Amino acid sequence: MTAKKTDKKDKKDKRIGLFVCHCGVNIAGVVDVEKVAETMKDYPGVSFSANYVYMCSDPGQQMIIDTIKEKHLDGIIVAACSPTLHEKTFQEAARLAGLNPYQIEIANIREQDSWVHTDKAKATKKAVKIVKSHVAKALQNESLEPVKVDVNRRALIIGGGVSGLQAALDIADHGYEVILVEKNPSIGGKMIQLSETFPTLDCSQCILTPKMVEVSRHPRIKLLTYHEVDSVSGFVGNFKVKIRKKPRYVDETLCNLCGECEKVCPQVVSDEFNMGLAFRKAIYMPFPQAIPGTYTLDAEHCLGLTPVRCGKCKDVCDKKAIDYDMKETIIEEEVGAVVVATGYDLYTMQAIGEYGGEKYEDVINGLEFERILSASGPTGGVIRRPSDGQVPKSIVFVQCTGSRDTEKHNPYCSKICCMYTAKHAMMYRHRVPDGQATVFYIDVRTGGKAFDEFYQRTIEEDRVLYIRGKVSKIFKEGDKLIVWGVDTLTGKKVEVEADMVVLAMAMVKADGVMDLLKKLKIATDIHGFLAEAHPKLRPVESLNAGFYLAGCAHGPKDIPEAVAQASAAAAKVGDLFAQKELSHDPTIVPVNDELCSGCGICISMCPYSARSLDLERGVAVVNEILCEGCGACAAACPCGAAQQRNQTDSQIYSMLTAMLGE
Amino acid sequence: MTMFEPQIMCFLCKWCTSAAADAAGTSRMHYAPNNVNLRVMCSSRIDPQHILYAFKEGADGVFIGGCHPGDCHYVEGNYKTLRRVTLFKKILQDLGIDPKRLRLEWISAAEGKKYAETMDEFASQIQALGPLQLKEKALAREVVKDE
Amino acid sequence: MKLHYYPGCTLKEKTTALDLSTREAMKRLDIELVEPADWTCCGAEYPLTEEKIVGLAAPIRVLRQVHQEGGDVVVTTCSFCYAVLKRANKAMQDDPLKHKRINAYLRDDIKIDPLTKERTTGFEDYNGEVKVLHLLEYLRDAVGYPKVKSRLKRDLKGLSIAPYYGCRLLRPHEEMGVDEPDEPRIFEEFLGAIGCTAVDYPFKQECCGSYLSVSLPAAATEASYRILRSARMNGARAVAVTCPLCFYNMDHRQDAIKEAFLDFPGLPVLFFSQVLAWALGVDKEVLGLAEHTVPVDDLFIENRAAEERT
Amino acid sequence: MRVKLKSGPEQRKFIKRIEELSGENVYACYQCGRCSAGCPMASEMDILPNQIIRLVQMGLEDDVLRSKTLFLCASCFTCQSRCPKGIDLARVMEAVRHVLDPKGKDAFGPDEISPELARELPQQVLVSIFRKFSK
Repeated sequence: MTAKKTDKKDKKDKRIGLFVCHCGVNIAGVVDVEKVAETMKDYPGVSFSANYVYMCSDPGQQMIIDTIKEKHLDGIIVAACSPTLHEKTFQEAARLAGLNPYQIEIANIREQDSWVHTDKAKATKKAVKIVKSHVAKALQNESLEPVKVDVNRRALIIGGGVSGLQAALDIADHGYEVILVEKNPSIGGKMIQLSETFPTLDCSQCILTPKMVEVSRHPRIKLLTYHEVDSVSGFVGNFKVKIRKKPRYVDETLCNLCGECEKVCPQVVSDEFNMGLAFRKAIYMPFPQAIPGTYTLDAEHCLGLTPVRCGKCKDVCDKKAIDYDMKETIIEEEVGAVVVATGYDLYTMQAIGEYGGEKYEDVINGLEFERILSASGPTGGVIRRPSDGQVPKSIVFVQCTGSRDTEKHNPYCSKICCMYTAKHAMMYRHRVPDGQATVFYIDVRTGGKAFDEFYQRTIEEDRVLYIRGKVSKIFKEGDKLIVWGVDTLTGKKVEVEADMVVLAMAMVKADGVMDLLKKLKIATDIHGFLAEAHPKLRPVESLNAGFYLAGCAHGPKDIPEAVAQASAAAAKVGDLFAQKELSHDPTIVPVNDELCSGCGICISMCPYSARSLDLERGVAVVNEILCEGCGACAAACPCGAAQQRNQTDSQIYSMLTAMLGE
Repeated sequence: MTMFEPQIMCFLCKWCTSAAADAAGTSRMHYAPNNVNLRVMCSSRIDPQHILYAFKEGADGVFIGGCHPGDCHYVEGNYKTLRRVTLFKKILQDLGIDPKRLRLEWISAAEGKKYAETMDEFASQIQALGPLQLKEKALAREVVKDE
Repeated sequence: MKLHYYPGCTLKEKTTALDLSTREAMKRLDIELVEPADWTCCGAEYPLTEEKIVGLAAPIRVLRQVHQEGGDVVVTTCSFCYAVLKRANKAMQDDPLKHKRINAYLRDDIKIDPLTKERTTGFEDYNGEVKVLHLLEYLRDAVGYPKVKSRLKRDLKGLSIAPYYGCRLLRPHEEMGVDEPDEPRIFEEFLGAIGCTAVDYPFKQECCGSYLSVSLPAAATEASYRILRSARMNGARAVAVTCPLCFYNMDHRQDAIKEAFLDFPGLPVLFFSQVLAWALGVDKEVLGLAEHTVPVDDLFIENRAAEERT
Repeated sequence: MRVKLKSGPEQRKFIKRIEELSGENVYACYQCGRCSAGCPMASEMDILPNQIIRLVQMGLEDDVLRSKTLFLCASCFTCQSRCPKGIDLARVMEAVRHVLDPKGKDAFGPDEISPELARELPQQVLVSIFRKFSK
């Protein structure tokens, strides 16, 4: 796995060739290229010096190839344009001549000299300095080979919501094996709880269940529900994963969903799938379309996993699927890439005391309202309020609840609330035509395909009253909820009586997975959402090589965005898996064991967790695959033990001397 | 008497400021030819020792160019640079080298113009400060005597 | 034990009920309240603009006196005094400029010994050493509810009281920090500890109109009405307050409230300290009940449990 | 009538003064109106609290200084406790009162209280109101 260093010659013996390019008149018009070549002829280390009109042309390259062979050059300098243009060209030419590409130096005398200066003498002098510095560097360059490592072409997806499902399907369809881990009894995530989806109002379950079925039947997807990822070790292409299988106490291969167990179970508990608005038994199926189709026994609420205590479910199970003796087990898997799609939570209503979400049953959050709207929900899709089952004649919707609040809550915009609130208000007006829907908002953000039209329709056709102002307080007086707000457009302080209030709670990081993320050492932003490797150019990759991001774990987004990101992450995994082996730039920063004092400063400098302390030997060690070669550690190392390959401190000093020393 | 021509040593990060220097060239923006450039992968590769060494070797001014905060190719290397440079300016002061001789700027790949203007501006600033005096250089030499 | 206590000007002149009941109650908890020597009015308002910081001189002078007398805690009952002293004290800790300027003002303060008439000057800087606590805070954090419970002499079971926080006790939360500004519990817990039922109602931290009582009486009347009405609707037999101005607005103003809002039948207003003293067995004669406009005698009945049953 | 907004340093002068006095960043306000929604006195005001900030942002000094609102703020800090941007509006109100003409008439002075009332009122309220509303 280490870089192979060949032909390590002492710098005194090295033979360097210099090729100065005219670039037509681009360089030669300002820089006296002949003088540069002439001056450098006798410079220490330079064995050959020439100039030519276009070095990048075929004859120019041929000249390089021939000269390397003829003069037995160990390194070359091409004084020409910026290395971003032709570094690869000349490296390839050198390679053809049998020279290691890391022995090529490009001296930029065009963009950073001839094109920006007019004084010929000064520009020529500067060109000489530039060339000298590269000679100084080249004398100490090592021949390097890219670091190579094999790739295990299997992907782990953490999270079985819509993002995880999409990523799993895409990667599996690329032809790679996928392990999908979901901690809940069924896949489906938050999306399966939703009623209709904006702006098309198609039913969320109807569009998601086919995907869920496809995942469960895909020959290359190993579906592990009611499992949790315990740890991931290793590095890109070569991860080892430990997965904890939680005991379901029901053998999913035997359960035929007859439902007899549920009927006899004496334990009634709050139903999470319905956001606590309904009840389920301790042995349950989260929802009818759950995948895998099996009952799960919730040990926390079961009277006791022994026939002595209850045992009713076991007695009625014809298939003998119930086994109280199931134990937690750990499964180990090896994968090459990990897609993190761990989703989000809603901000707790408790955090905003003045809205009374914890105190009043009829102050609910958006997801609870989704369940009320859902045809499969606790009210069968009839809008009834939780406290007494009455149909509310007035609903107030409060946007930006806990979002865009830098002071006490979350400073960011949760992005989807504007649209789902419009949808909520519209659905309510459709189902309760004489009901009054009032929305308090600060700004309405509808930047999506057909979003604004939907929002306009909510107001114009469904006659929802939008009031621009933030609600200060919600309290109960008698049977009514009183909402204190303001209309900043008219400057009126307003009070609205409501039968029910729906709070568009902020989307926040999923608390349940934070420990896992910490263990995986996946970088998060200050809000606990996953951090991308680059905000513009690498939006679906984690900073940690081999980890990819999908869905709301990365930040608030709507369904199409989550799906798009999942597909993008899958494509990136495909990129990785398409490589025969991983190769990595070898100009990294290794550790010189003899100099390293084990102080650990370099470890704190590394943004990629590529460095760690070998406690036994008391020295820092580097994972060459993870190191990106920024050199921050090299600058910080107090002992000089961390030296960047082909940009060592010694090389930098020599370059400085060459450029500045008269 | 000839005008004092300052020598300016520029450390440029590959991703932003060196690209900006190329962009200035592509747009044929002219600036004073007092600088020589050393390209590093990231501004955080620059050790304060390098800066001191440049002064010792005859630089009258040292310039460091990095990516704008938040845009670092290596996540936060530029913040590390900022911390080091801020601290190092204090040390320069103690060494008797005017901290104005060291300048850190964030110049993105798109800001060729800013690069060219900064080069001119810095060159005339250093010109106004005059050459780094031998006495100062001697001090610097003492600090890096074992190099 | 002895405890520094800053009554503030209103308690000495107008609202003696709060002062007397506080002293009596604390005696029952073996605490003797000591006033700092030579105290002045705190200024009632914490200066909110950066240029009017001279208003900090009075409260800091009081706190410095407590510090010089060896006190590390001073308790108050009036919410206004509490807010001013606590915020001024915090400014001495956190704001170097205010610290410097106020100490400069106060350095040449003159102290006259009451006996020898000797004048001293040249004071040391005050750095916010004293801890300013509201009595409710002191009971919760220093005395502890278990001790209060162990001293209870009367059973107040079934007495429903609406705690009224008002503005100054809780806000600004960043500086006062007694309790959550929107879901406070301290007053409820206190009432629970002394055996009452605390009534939950949505107006407990709404403003009573404060000093607008003087410039715009109608506004204070309406604000106070809304609070009293809400407390009543939620089953309170009385509202308990900590602040003399809240008391004034809700008790002394009640005739005006009834006149303006015909649906309102009236509701007694008490000081928290009166309820505490009563629960600890203090005679009702020393609770200052005569100061109330709305009669409260009905609430102070010896055998309350028996009375409630009939 | 169309209001002509001032520009340049002229426009910034008033805001700067208010920010200096109050220590608050007036431009942090994004006009959600939550201060007005919860203000116990808003129904008495001619200009809502959030509008006071808006007028300060726009540099409309005269409109702010003319407003009755300045003398209806009870400094109860309800707005402060709920502002999503952490602005202490009571401080802004006090700062605006501070820049009112120092030679002008007191908004509320001692003459307006009868001796009978003065005897009845708790001391703190007298100290309070004069500190807030008189010069």
